[in-house]
Amino acid sequence: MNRTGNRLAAGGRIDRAQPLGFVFDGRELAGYQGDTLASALLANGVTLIGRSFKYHRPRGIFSAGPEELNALVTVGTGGRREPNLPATTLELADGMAAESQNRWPSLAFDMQSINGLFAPFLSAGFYYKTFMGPTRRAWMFYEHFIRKAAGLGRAGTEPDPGRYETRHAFADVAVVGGGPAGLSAARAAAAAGASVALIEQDFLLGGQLLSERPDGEAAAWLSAVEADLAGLDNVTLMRRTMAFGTFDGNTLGLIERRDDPAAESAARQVFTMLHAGAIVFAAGAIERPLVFSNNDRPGVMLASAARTYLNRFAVLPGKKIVVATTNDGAYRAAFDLAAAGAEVIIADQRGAPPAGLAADARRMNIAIRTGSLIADLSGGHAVKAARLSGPDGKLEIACDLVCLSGGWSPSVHLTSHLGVKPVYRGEIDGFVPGGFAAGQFGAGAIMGRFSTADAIEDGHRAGIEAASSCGKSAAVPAPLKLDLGESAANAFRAIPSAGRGKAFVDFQMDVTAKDIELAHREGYESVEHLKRYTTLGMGTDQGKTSNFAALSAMAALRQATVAQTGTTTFRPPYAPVAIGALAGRAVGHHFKPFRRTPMHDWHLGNGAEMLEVGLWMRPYFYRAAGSDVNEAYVAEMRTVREAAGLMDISTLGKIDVQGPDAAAFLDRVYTNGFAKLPVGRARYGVMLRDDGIVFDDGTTTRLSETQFFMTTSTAKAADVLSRLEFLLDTAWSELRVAVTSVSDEWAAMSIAGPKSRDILAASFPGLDVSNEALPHMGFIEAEFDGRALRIIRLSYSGERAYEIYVGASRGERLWSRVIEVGAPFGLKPYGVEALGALRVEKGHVAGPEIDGRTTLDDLGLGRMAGKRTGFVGEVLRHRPAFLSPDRQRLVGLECIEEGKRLRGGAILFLPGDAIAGHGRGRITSVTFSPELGRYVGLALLAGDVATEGSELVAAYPMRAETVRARIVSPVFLDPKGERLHG
Amino acid sequence: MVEPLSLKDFNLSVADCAIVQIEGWDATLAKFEASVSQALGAPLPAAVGETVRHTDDLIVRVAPRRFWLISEAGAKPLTIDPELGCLVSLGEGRVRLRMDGTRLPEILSKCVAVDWSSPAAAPGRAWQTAFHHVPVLLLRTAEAACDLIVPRSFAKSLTDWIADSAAG
Amino acid sequence: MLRIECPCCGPRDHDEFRYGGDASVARPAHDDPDPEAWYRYVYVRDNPAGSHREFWQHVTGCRQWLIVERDTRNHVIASIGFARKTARKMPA
Amino acid sequence: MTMRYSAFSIFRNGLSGQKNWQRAWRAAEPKPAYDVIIVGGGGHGLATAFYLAENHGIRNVAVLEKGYVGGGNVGRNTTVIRSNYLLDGNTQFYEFSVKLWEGLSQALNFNVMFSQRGQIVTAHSADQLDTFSHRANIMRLNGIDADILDRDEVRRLVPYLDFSDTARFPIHGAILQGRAGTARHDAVAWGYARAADGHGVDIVQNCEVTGFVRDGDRIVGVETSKGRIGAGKVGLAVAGHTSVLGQKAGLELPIESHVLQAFVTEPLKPLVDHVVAYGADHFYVSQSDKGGLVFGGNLDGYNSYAQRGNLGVVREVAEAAIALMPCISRVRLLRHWGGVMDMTPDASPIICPTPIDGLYLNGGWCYGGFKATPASGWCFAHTLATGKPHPLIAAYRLDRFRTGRTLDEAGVGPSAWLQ
Ligand SMILES: Cc1cc2nc3c(=O)[nH]c(=O)nc-3n(C[C@H](O)[C@H](O)[C@H](O)COP(=O)(O)OP(=O)(O)OC[C@H]3O[C@@H](n4cnc5c(N)ncnc54)[C@H](O)[C@@H]3O)c2cc1C
Ligand SMILES: NC(=O)c1ccc[n+]([C@@H]2O[C@H](COP(=O)([O-])OP(=O)(O)OC[C@H]3O[C@@H](n4cnc5c(N)ncnc54)[C@H](O)[C@@H]3O)[C@@H](O)[C@H]2O)c1
Ligand SMILES: Cc1cc2nc3c(=O)[nH]c(=O)nc-3n(C[C@H](O)[C@H](O)[C@H](O)COP(=O)(O)O)c2cc1C
Ligand SMILES: [Zn+2]
Repeated sequence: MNRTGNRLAAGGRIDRAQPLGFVFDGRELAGYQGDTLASALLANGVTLIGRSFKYHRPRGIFSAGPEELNALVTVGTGGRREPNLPATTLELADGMAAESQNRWPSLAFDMQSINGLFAPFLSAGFYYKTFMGPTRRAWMFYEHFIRKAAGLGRAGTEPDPGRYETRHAFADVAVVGGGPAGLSAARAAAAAGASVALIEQDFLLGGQLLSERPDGEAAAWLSAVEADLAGLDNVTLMRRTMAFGTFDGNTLGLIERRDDPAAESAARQVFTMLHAGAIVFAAGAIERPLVFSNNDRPGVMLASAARTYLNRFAVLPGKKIVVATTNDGAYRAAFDLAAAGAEVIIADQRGAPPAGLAADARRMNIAIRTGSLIADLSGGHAVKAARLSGPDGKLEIACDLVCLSGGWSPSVHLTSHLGVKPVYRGEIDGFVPGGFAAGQFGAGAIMGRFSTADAIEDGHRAGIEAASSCGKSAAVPAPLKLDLGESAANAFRAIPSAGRGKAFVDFQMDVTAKDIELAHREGYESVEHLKRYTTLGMGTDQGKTSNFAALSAMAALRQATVAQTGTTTFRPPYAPVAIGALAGRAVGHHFKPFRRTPMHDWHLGNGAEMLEVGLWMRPYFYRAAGSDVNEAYVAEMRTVREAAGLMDISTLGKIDVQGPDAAAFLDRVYTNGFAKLPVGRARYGVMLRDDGIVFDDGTTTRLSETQFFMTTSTAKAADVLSRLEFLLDTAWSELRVAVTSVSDEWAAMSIAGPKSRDILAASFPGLDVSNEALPHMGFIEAEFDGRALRIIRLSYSGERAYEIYVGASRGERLWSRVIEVGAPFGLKPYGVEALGALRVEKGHVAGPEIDGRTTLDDLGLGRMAGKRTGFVGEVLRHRPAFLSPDRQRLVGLECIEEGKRLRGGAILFLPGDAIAGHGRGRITSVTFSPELGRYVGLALLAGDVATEGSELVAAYPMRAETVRARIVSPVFLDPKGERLHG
Repeated sequence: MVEPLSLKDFNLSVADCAIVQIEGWDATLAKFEASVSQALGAPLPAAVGETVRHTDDLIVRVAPRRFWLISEAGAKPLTIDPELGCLVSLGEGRVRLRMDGTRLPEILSKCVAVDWSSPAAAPGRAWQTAFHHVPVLLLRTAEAACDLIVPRSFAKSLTDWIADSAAG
Repeated sequence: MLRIECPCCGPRDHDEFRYGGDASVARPAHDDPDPEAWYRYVYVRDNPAGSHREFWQHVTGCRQWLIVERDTRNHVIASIGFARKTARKMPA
Repeated sequence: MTMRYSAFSIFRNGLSGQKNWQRAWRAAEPKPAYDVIIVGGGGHGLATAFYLAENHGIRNVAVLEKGYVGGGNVGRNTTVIRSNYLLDGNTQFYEFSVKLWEGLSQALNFNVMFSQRGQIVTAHSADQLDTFSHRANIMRLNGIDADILDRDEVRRLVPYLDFSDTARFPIHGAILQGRAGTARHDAVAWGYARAADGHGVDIVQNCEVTGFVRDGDRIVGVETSKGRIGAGKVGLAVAGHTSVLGQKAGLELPIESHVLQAFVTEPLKPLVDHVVAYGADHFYVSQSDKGGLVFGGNLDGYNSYAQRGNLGVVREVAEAAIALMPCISRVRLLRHWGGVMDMTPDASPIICPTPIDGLYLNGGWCYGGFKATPASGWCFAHTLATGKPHPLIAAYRLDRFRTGRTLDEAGVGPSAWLQ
């Protein structure tokens, strides 16, 4: 290990006592606790890490943070496979196995690097101009290959065994960023009495201070403040936690990486929705590279990153180093690298660096070439030499590392997510937040306060303001001071150099300076067009390092200022987030938790095949009745028609309607009247939407002068209740009515069939259920096992039937009792498929007919409203379209072709019609009728051809079927309803 | 149907609970409240989210004109003059999940958006909210204890969720 | 998340609420026979880019229907109150 | 005369260092007046301008765009193109649009990358498959390709979906439209802009229409951020902002603006080869040629012009995504954004002359207007040129809400987005 000795013997924030083994592209390597994958690779002298998106150019490690755009790797296999991870943000773990991406057959030798040869033709947007022939479908052919070439990593295709967690958190003050600004903001806000959450994506606090020498004053300041904060119980330090987005209501989306391979069961990532009283954004700034020929060679790195590797990770990333800069900041990197034993030369684009720096450089015998820039780099898999050009001519310098600093860009991302455009500030030649919503503040480098001393005092101020904005303003002691004497000078605009090779602006998307010129030439000159035409800033890093250089290049081409061209739009997430983390716990059976009726376990225990209906689990059919649904439902129908069946209808929506004005209220919400409904009687009712379309139907029973018991369809229960509350709260508040959902309160079952009354009598020996005591649409109340019992004589199936309601806690007990008592009478349970079939035989409409487009008259229920007025939907149900003669209306159909059947979804035509277009109507519901021995169905059919007795053709192209059918009354059996009464 | 749960630093037990909901009409609310508090022999909570404990009843104001009488010992007979308001019992349709232990706040934070440290969630307060879109009522009973009253049809699904949250 | 401060339950995420649309359209009397009035109530919307009075119901809380005044350009909420018009002020 | 795009032109310009390409369209400044002004440089506005010139020889036309061309919904949508509509009036219109898509790259000499990879909508119960069959029957009867797949056939096409026995909503089957697919959204805007410009149409960017110029009760021009511009006819194609301009014109509209979000993941090697939509919840996905999984879900559910959404929908979409395709769990979300949707009460569009003389309306496209772009432009151009609605848009009248002739594919009623 350490075969190239890039790792220094001492220093850094790594734990040499804890060596870790890891694998990169099959090579076994070693690092230490405290390394990132990137620092460990550099320590091992691995510089070639990946291939670029378009030209497959060799690429190395470019940065030391989430702005990384070259060193992307894939970690894990099978369901754990995770592509496109920046090596710079991966905390090294023992046994970690990483692979390079976007290369074949190998990283060192990649076939597609020949794309480079065609580069002259693969300019930005070239694909918009070709691949259009020879045939119209030609694109489908080219696309196949283009898709293969595009993309970076390969995703797994297996389910992810990892677990994720979602949680809610609250804090007075959330501080984003654990650098000097964030730390002092947190400290101040906490001292002011606020509860504080400090959010830092790194596994260490400190931000840029981590790039300072670990033995210096910065380190001392850091450990003092950190200890300070750790001691406060109103401060939560959230390390490894990225704030990925700012949302309304001062809500931050956070993702915490736990990735603890030891604990499979524990969540590997936690998604926190943090509701903050105030937010301090102290996200810092990101260094910019420089644009010149072949600036993408492995071995090219941001100056601040080189310094981070040296001081934080004790890795000296190069021996002969060229530092190219436009500002003072990079000198600090140069000095530290030189002090660590590297041979360093500085190319400063500025005419003259500050005298102080120049003197220091001389003392450390670091040569400075002023007014100079890098014209070109040589080297393939690793940089070999840099060609400098400047006033004192050209100079070729052999080197193994090139450090770039083109200034700094404040990390305004999170401050822009709510739609606030960043604004340009000349003195830092960069964009800062364009303002803050109430309760939001910024501090430190994000505001252009680039020196540590400024960052600290700025954070202090922001912390105090944030705390007081949520009413916490205890006296706050002065901040701990730290002055590293950096100058904040940043205003010198980097000059791109025109060399022969490619000069990259966006390294990952392979967007070059020439591409920007081309975009401008072709009129894609808005920065948003530039982005979309060249794909600039559209990679995994979202242009964190590249956007500014591109904007300024476009500004120059347009002879506009950067302030005028502006930035592209910042969107969440700040850095990519695993979709699994966003779903959190709501996966598997926790995705849409389902509802169980009180009899659920009985159904499972008695061979029910279950079906989910609007989150409810309902018996579809019982296997005892048949091996498959088609066999079973017919058998179950027979049981109901010949003896009796028991059905779990607990899922019906149930609403308690009470008050002196309850009857008047129902008169307004139902198309038919309820005021005259006698106490102890039930009535079928239909509700319309305001637009006159049928909304829902159900029965309502009058329990007393002022109390009604309403049922709704299972699907519409919630909507109906909400609608009733809406009317009472917003329109009819003068009505003294209360509506309450009692859907969960009652277990409900329907017993139907000729034997139903006998079984009822046997089940409740004490009750008089005679026709006189309990006629059709009658109601009686009693008790069962100490719980309320309601029996309403209602029929959906057309047989004599009763709905039995009992307190939910006694549902299963009563159900078992009735089943047991009923057995000798031939009682059997039946499921929703049979229920649906029974209602079709009886001509009752349901979901397929009440499809949100049909009116009362369409469903043949117009008489329910009669001449009534004043109910919801009454006026608009008379709109012209609803009255036109060809309006589709409900009819019954019977199949008149031997050995054939009707099908729901068949399209209806007149015998003469061409079988094309939309037809005259459609079949909505069908069933085989054991009683009639043939298929019968309900249909919606144009009124002008819906004459009973006439013939139709039902076409079902998906099965190449046409069937002859006859129009009949939708009520297929017992039209007089003798079975219901008596 | 729903199993209790007992872990280190977290316990969950399941109980039915008798709930009677009473509601008064707008115009006569004061009269309604007076008559109810007389009938109960206790004052009514003044604001939504406040509760009043009276013998083994807990009176919770769940909406401006709406109260829940939650009692350990089964619902008491209570009649309301229809001219003033109405009454409906809801206990059959709800299940009470009784939870305590030092891990409670952490586990709850994975279930509901309740700010455990806010005065509105202090012991003795009631908090209606959503548990993965399901309406629930949280009664903070002590520093590290609460009752969560959930719809019966969802009780199993939600306790599964809690159990998984407690697992890690 | 929109944070809607329910007058009786306190600030909550908007997914505890059900949206009810434009609150500035006045619902005709239940027995108003004028089709034009109903057409306008059901269909015609100002849909302003700016301040918008709208209904929200706190479905997983107190179930009250509220009127929220919100700027549709930036989601900033200016005011919140109960939709129900009552003589007395309601206990929060 | 605009330079033709072809493999050859690319080769030639490659050799000459890309120096000779021309602007895709001129940077036009507004003339004092035009025969027709189209407000809105989105897909529909630009397509309308192109077909006005191409089909009707009307070339004295300006498209006024307040921002940059294609910066609206055409540039931010999930690009699903299909013609699997149920209702008479919709079915034929959208199929006509797909037919135009099939020749669009050639018609515009701009590769819009129309990729007919097929759309699969999963069904999760026998009943749901029946309703899909009804739809498929209508499609077949109208000469549109449609297939019903059983579980195994779905599995063969998209094996990475959840076919395990722990699937929350087991896959029962699916409906497939093979000719459905996706297109490169930006290219659609740029291609129409370039082709219209080639016919002499002025495309004016950064030109916001702020009001209308009237002569009596006739509209004869527009006020803009670049001054007053006269017009024989004005066509509105401003999507999410239809109400804002409708107000200024005194037009009462049944439209609400709502935000719909879209999502894209990091670039991946090919994984999703079709458009796949989840029949059990709000989620659909396709893979862009660049490699990102592009997906979406439901509206955020409240009026908004903010072009951005909130966390609630982000979570719901992620949950549904994993329920349908568990392997997406470790794929990482790169970016999510929003667009402003002009929602009508029946979720169908409005294209017609308006009660106001000289003013024509193209709007109410909701979340389905990208697929409609060519047909909408074609028919709106016809309407502007002749003053009479094109037969294919006869159903998309503004007065249908008064008469009750609405086209409500989903049957959810006037406030779809409230459910
Ligand atoms: C997230 C999302 C996903 C979608 N997914 C799909 C899909 O998969 N399939 C599909 O078919 N459809 C989809 N849509 C819908 C589709 O994008 C739109 O219906 C369609 O693009 C609207 O037509 P347009 O292109 O003309 O609109 P836009 O592109 O929005 O054009 C309107 C233009 O008008 C401009 N404008 C507005 N006001 C003014 C003014 N005062 N003056 C000047 N100019 C003005 C705007 O700046 C804008 O550029 C989606 C939409 C969104 C937001
Ligand atoms: N010219 C220069 O040399 C120069 C320029 C800029 C900054 N600096 C240095 O930077 C420091 C400025 O202090 P500061 O605190 O403002 O910035 P900082 O960079 O020190 O700290 C910002 C912190 O925020 C974290 N962060 C950023 N985005 C995040 C997110 N979305 N979620 C979670 N964490 C996130 C970063 O990991 C970092 O730790 C000073 O030390 C200064 O010397 C120097
Ligand atoms: C089909 C499609 C694919 C996209 N792919 C990417 C992508 O690969 N990378 C990226 O950064 N953005 C991608 N975007 C999103 C755009 O960057 C941008 O967010 C979107 O067009 C909305 O514009 P705005 O964010 O500037 O408002 C894509 C957008 C669409 C519609
Ligand atoms: Zn509330």
